[in-house]
Amino acid sequence: MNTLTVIMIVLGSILMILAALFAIIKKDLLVATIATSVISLVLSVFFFMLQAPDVALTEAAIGVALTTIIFVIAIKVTKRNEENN
Amino acid sequence: MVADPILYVALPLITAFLLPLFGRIHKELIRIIPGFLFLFLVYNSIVLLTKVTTEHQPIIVQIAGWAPPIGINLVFSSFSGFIASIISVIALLVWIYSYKFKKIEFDNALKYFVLIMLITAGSIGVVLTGDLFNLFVFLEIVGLSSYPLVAFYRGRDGAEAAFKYLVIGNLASLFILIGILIIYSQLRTLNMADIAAHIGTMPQKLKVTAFIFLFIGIGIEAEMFPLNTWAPDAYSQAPGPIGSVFAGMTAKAGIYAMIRLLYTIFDFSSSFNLLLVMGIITLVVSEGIALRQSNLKRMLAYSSLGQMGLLMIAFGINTKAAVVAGLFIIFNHAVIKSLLFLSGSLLVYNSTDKHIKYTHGIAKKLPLTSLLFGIGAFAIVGLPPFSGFWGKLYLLMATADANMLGLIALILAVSLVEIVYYFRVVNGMYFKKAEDEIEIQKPKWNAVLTMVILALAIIVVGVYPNIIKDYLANAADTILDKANYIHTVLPSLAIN
Amino acid sequence: MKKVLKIKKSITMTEELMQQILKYTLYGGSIALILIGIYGVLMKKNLIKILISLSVAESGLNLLFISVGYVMNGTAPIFSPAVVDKNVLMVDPVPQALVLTAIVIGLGVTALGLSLAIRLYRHHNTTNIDEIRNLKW
Amino acid sequence: MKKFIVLLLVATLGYFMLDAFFAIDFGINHIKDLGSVSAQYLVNTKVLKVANAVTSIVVNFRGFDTLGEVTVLFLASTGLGSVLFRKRKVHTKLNPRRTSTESSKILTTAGKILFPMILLLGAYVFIHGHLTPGGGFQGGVIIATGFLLLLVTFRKFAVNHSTLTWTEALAGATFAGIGLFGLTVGKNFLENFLPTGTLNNLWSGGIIGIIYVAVGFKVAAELTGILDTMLSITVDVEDEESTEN
Repeated sequence: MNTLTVIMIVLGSILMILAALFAIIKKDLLVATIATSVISLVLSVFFFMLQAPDVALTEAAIGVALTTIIFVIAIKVTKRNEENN
Repeated sequence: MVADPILYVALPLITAFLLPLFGRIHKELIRIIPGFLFLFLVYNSIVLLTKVTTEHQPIIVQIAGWAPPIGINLVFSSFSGFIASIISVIALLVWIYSYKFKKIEFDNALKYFVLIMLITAGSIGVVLTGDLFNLFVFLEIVGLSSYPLVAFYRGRDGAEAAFKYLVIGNLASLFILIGILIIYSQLRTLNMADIAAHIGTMPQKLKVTAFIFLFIGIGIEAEMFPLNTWAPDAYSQAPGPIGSVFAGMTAKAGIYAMIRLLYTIFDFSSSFNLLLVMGIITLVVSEGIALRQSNLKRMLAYSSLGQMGLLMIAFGINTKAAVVAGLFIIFNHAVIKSLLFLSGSLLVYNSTDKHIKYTHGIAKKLPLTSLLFGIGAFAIVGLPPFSGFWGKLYLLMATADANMLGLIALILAVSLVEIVYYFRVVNGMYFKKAEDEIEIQKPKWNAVLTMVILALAIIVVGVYPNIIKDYLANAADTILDKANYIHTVLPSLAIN
Repeated sequence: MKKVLKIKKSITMTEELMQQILKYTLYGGSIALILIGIYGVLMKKNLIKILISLSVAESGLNLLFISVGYVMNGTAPIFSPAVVDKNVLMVDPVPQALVLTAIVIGLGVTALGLSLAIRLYRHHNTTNIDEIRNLKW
Repeated sequence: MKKFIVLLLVATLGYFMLDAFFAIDFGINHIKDLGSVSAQYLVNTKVLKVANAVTSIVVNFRGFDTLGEVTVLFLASTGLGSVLFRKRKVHTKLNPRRTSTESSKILTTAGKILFPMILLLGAYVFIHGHLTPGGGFQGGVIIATGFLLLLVTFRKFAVNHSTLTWTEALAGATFAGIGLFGLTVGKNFLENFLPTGTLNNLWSGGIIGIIYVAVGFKVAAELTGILDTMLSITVDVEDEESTEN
């Protein structure tokens, strides 16, 4: 663990929280889905830095790719925008 | 033939995986093979229960051959074995009841039986496992097989109820995982006995936080108020037999996990009072709502939640007599509620909104089903010749022993409420004239067989309560004796 | 690259400082994710948005697990030929195995939830729970 | 009003969680004590001749969890089919995806080249699960993404459901069956009964490698099934209403 890694983790955390807020606030579901995949991407890098390569691989394959894909398919057959009432 | 606790989980899983292939060989196999499986599970229960009662020693299974703190273990004690046996018997009865589902075609029948097998395996897994994370995995199996079952029929609000259940169930698993993580961060172990032995070394703050998270998470599964809003929808939207699956299996798994949490894992004395208070609230609120229901299935669902409240009260009192009463109520709830759900769903079979008015005057058209529903109703209220009476009597006696006189009055008052709404239905069935003409569904022989078996069990246990009471006293000892549990699972551990 | 090395040399942190910074960033960040997710689940009206919030909360929980299992300066728990005979410090492998399980279970739940959302959309032509609400929520 | 209550609830939850977790030490070496469970795992991983400790935990020490995990995926795919379709064949015919035009030349060529490579990568990941990071789950997911590539690129490509069912059933039964076979030779469920070989060799770890390959096949088949089911959803098909009991 060196200084550079620590700085990257701090910056990554900020990015991750911003992406999470973005995912909750944005009305466009497709954008929200992409934001969750950004969270997964950051997490995947984190897991690698925290010496968990197995989990990093799983998160990259499942969190970044598959979950995003099934969300996109579901949004495609339903509505793209979250409507207000 | 062999009998082993591991077969409770391993066999349903392997059968469920292979069932699609059996379906390709012959279509009828998908109905028959689950029956053989459940029959074997009942046989397994009988053999293992006899073994446990004669040897007075729980059976410990070490999975993958590693001794408990390292590997996952299963514990078949007279307590967990009792609940596992109830679950397998209910599974067999549900199979008999749904064997002749003519309305659903091959593809759906296949999925239905796969889901029933896996929900059985999951519930028994929750009950038998000795590992906290493994408990979470089995709770997820129970959850993921319940959601499609709730949404099994179209044209109703099944999908909505299932979605609601999924979201709440997922929050529950989130809370359980946070609790597990806090415990793991301090004790670095996941085995329940190991945790129980070392829980005293945890800092008080972390212990309380972990307990709260686990209590909320498992409270959702055990249908505790106010976390049980999913339950009435799930019960009333699911196909008829699934109501008895929920009452007889998943609710039992939930209350089992709650008992383990309070009696084995944690060592707070105030946690029992918390459970007692939650139980009282659950009981009063659920029975109050049940009184106002016009939908028969929802009424049964709320009444079932009330029974769960009664169970929480019994286990919250925390004396031996109360625990015995609680175990008796577990038995009653599984058997009587199954009978009520099965016969009740036949009474309102063809109506869309399941309104109680459709049961008016139905006793003339469906005499046997009405009689069986009546037996169930009298039993759950707690009238003498049936088993429900003894459950309530033991609970009242235990309450009196614990000097909680207010609680006695409360339980009696709630029983009065139960009498009112059940008698309203039974009275309508026998003495009111039918308002709307609605097509009557005659029960098939297999449905009748299931219900008659359940009714016989209610009457036999009601007349001779001692046939299970001695056994339950034995099981209550295993719940209360925490040191013995730790010692049997971890013989090498020195208990301080 | 040279510049990076220069920065690295100019701000070298002590071990304790790094440990503290990592602790508060990782624990705080993942708890923030969990809270944002739970807030979304409770507040949002859109079926798919609720599932998105759940997956955000799950991601936070996974990070929390791995953080708890981390050991400063430990290596990945793999006995590759290079480290097999040496006595190296390794991170805790158990949380990693648990997270592996949790991620896969999360995928299953998400897929099932989305299929329910799609079916509700087909019945009611909306994904807003206020407009679906036949049952009492 | 609701927003206020929810915010209050989340804030309380946040307070409790932060309070608890900031009291937990970060990064200290808790595996020092040889008696601790994690230390035992690391020691016994070497005994099993498995290089990757996570794999040995996932497949052997806590293999029961993994069996449950595979079941969860199986349930997800079964549940998806049960929730979404009543009559699968009717829906497939009406699917607009199958009738639309071919993809561009670039996409199809790239797909043809990439698909075998993705398959190879996935197979490599799950065959070497006990040696390098990765394993059945990761490899299975990679293979499923390969099939996803085919599904979106070649619009006429249809997954053979019969093959999927067979793979799913046999792979799952292999996992549980290996476990049960242990019982017949006098060992425990899921206990290793094969010779363990030498560390860092492809043929090492006894049944662990075999189980992870089975898991890989199962996960790949399950996820391909889920993706195929979700891709063949159509919006405009009406559900038949029924009021069965």
